[in-house]
Amino acid sequence: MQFLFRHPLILSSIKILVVFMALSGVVAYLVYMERKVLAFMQARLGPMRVGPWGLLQPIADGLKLLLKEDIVPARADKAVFLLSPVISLVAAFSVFAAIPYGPGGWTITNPNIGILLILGLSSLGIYGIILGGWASNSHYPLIGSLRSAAQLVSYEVAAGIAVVSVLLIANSLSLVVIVNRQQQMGVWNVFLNPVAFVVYLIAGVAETNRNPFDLPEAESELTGGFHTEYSGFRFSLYFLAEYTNMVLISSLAVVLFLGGWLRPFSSLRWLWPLDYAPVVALVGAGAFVLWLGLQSRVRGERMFFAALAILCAALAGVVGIPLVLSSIQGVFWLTVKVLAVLYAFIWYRATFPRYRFDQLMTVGWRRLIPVALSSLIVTATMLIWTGYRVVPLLAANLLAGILTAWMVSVRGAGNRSRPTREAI
Amino acid sequence: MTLPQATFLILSATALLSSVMVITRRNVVHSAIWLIVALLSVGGIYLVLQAEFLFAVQIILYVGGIMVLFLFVLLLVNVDVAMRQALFSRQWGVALGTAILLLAELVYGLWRGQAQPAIAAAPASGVSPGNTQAVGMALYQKYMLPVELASLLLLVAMVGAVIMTQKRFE
Amino acid sequence: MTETTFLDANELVINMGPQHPATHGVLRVKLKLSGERVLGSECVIGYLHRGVEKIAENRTYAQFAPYTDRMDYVAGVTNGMGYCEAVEKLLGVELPPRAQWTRMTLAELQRIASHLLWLGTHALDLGAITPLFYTFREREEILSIFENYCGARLTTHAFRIGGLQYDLYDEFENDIRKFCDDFLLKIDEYEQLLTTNRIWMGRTQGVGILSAEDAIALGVTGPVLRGSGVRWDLRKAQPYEAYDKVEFDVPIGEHGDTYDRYLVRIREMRQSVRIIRQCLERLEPGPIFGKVGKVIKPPAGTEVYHSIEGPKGELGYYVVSDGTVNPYRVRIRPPSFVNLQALDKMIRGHLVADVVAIIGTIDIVLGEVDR
Amino acid sequence: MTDELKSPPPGGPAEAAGPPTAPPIPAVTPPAQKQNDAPSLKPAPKPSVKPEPWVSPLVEALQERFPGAVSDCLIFRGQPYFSVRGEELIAVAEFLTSGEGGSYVFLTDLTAVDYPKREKRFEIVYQLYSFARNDRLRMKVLAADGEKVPSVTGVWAGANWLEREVYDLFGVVFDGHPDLKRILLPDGWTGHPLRKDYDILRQDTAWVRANLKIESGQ
Repeated sequence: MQFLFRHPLILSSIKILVVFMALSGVVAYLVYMERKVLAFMQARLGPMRVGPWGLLQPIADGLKLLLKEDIVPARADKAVFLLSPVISLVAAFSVFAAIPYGPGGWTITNPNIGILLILGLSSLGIYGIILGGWASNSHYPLIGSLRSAAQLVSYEVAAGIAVVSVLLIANSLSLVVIVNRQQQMGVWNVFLNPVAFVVYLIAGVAETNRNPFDLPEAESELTGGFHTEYSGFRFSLYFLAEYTNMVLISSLAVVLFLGGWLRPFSSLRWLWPLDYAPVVALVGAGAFVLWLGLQSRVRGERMFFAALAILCAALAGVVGIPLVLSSIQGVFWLTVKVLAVLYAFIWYRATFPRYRFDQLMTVGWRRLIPVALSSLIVTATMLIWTGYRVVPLLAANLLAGILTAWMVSVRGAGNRSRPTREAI
Repeated sequence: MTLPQATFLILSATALLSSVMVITRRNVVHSAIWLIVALLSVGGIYLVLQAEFLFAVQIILYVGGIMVLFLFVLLLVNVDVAMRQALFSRQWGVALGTAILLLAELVYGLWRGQAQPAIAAAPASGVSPGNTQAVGMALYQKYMLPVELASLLLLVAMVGAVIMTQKRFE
Repeated sequence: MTETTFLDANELVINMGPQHPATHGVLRVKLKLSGERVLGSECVIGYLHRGVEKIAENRTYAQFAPYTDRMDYVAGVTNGMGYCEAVEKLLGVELPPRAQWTRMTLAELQRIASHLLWLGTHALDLGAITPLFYTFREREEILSIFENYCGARLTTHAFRIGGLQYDLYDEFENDIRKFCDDFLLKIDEYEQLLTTNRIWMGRTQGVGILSAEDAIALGVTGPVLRGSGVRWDLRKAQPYEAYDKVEFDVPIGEHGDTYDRYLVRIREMRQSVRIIRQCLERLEPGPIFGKVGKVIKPPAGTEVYHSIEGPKGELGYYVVSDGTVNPYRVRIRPPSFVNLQALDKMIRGHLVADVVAIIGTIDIVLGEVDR
Repeated sequence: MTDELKSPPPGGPAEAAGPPTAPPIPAVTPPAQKQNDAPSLKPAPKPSVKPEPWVSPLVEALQERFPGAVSDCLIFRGQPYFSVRGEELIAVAEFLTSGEGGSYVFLTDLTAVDYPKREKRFEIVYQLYSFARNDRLRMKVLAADGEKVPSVTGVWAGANWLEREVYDLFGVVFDGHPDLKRILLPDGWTGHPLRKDYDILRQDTAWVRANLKIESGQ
């Protein structure tokens, strides 16, 4: 028995299974979260019918998608058409093998080329989109997949350059080392190089085809974009892949820039009460759920919420055990940060209109890449010149970033013709 | 047979098979897909050889970058016309000769290689600094000049390509 | 787009619509493209043609009034108002002031509702999903006021030839005052989301420029004409009802692009609130029906053209009488139909994605284009 | 005009004056307005029931320039209209758009009325508007069935679709129209529904059967 658990294949398999299940759940409820957050921002309630407060909506949605007819267009390239969503999903999920969820054993694997592996694997997901759009043998999906390909390739450059400046600071490709380095420095990378963080975040939104960069699936122009012809189960695979990618981009942003699993101010010992945040959060969640239950007039709902509250309380009790608390610490903070970044993604969707394609390319090539490059050069220069010191790095980066951003925006502003006319 | 050996055999078989598929498919997009598979299996072989940096570069550059652009262009051109064209051109005799020549060269190399001592084992990886750093050192210190020259060449090609498309659109 | 390459820069024709999320109904636009750039276009309309003008000849004057609601089905009140006024003019009937002020109040509310629908869908076309829900929230309140007044929300048939069918309900003035007070704040909310949003400006500024000369030549009216810089509003130029007794401004644009038309409509909503408040001030008890006989029979051989400033532009009715109870001919001059003509002029040279923005900015309702 | 767009608080001065809770705008000069409101309650002067002859400098100018072309100059409810001979239509239209003729540069509407019993059964009606004079004018052209009417698209570009609509629904052919084809009805349709002899329940059954695969579109 002991041997079985020690064997790397067995242990990895168990970890993979756990991550896969957890991720599926997270993604399902991410959709719920998106719908709820959007709804609250838009003066409505969002899903309310399936389960109390629509909490069972993701399950209902999943069932519905599974039960729907899986249509393959008559003149589609059947094999490619069936394969494409799987490519997207596999690429999206496999990347999570290299994400460190916490210190110590909280990773499936920790390759020393971690970030390269992640960039490589996640770039495979584009094939699902390109081939799916092509195999549908239809105009709108094809345009959608072409746009998607062009967009992804363009923004990967900016994201890659932004990541490189983090690698310079960490002096390693391994994600675990990158996080540890942030602990050593005492600050998160976002405070060393905020410019790279902003560039990475924008490029990340673009890579996941989210507002305001959701051109590949812009429904007012291309109906559904690359997945127009997909339905049922295969559509749900694309859907899952997109949201998994969102989680991935957020997780990477957190690991690279926001200190990964680190507690805020992890270098300050006297802030130890923050270590009990998981317990507080669970108790708070339980109290909120209880309050919701008390508000409800439906008996079933009250019981459901009561059960949820009890569950929260029990979990809080378990987490309160010192040993559990210390081991759960990293995962908790990572989750909180990832959720915060995901919230930003949803927020953008509620706020921004959509870019036009040429504007999207302008933003990618003429704004983001110069800014990212300047940040990279400045970071490298400062590392050689002043070494690993926070204030010079931050100041130089901010200065260079603002300067470059100003230059590129001034340069790009004149290309719009908008003559003022004599009024009649 | 050890695990690495088995993996190697599977990967190389996949690479060979998909390479054949690349040149025999009528549909260019299918060819491209098989090419991606071939590149991936070659990447896998790198990984077996513990050259994980090379593996990552293979995936990011060839599979994730170049092949995407490749497909992008393929989707823009008229696939239907390509499918109706003859698959092989008439110079197949020359091609056959070249292939035989290459095969002979390979066999000769292998035969000669038997006598030589085995290739030195790849540097052990897994722990930092690993071979990524070694590659970096080699590229930017030992082979600095060739790398810079090559990048200059690529830059020239890129500028040329941009200028050519600009003229086209006038 | 499959058949050619961008590099070839060949012309190709694609169809936008008639079933397309951005055409706001069953509009079909044949686009001639070079790459993604529009070389020319042709609108194919008529999918919703019901022959409203033919129906008019087979109904009595009063019977036809409800049909007008179904043309521009998001602005039923103004449609009906235009028709009633045209027939009243034919008969030579004068309205009592209470009827006039009520009509103006409801018509301006309808203008706001129509502009709100436009704003929401236009923003949605450009990818901003949130304004839609905000605008529908306020539109809902207007529709509730309509419902309370006449029992219907969209196809209101609110007015009758010669006046009003119903007097106002008790809370009418309070409802509207409250709506006006809230609404001004809500407009600020929409503007916060869009007006200075860089993406919004990028998508609309310099897009779909229509010069004032072109606009006049093509017969364009309403906010599209004003967006091109022509300060012309029928409520000012040829006042009907009692628009000459209220104060309001006519906002205009200076560039004639999509952004200016957006600003014009936003400002028009504020002006409408201003008009509504003045109307409520003047609303006094009194008769609500003018002197109209039971049977409407305008004198034979007479004809009249009357137009009002509908939310989308000049909505005209040309009514010819032959002395019978049925109109001999009712010609409806639909603003959407004429404005849509300018689409080709506006989209030439733009990208396909701009077509979506420009169709939205013309603010067409296919029920009115096709009638 | 441009200040409208630039003024910081968008909207009129009255709105900008205070928060929305401020008292509503006072009515505009109430005493004077009251008088205007009042007469409508009294019995209005008996409205005229017949169009009257229209006398104006414009009519005189038209008759002087185009002798015999302009006829039936009438006015009803303050709306003047006149008929013009088809041959002189373009010349008259060009004159009307010029500054001398009142610069009726805006073609509001173009439609037709069918009088099947008359010799020239179609009355093509042009609703014109002049920004300079803030005035409307109605011009009519009479046309028999099959007679061609010159297209005014060269004078008012907006006439394009309007003429197509008249062609579609009345079957009046416009000479010189750039793209005269049906606009509201399907291309293959036979008949012109707004003619008086086209019954309201009639339809092109052959077309409906061939294209919609149903027996009747009613």
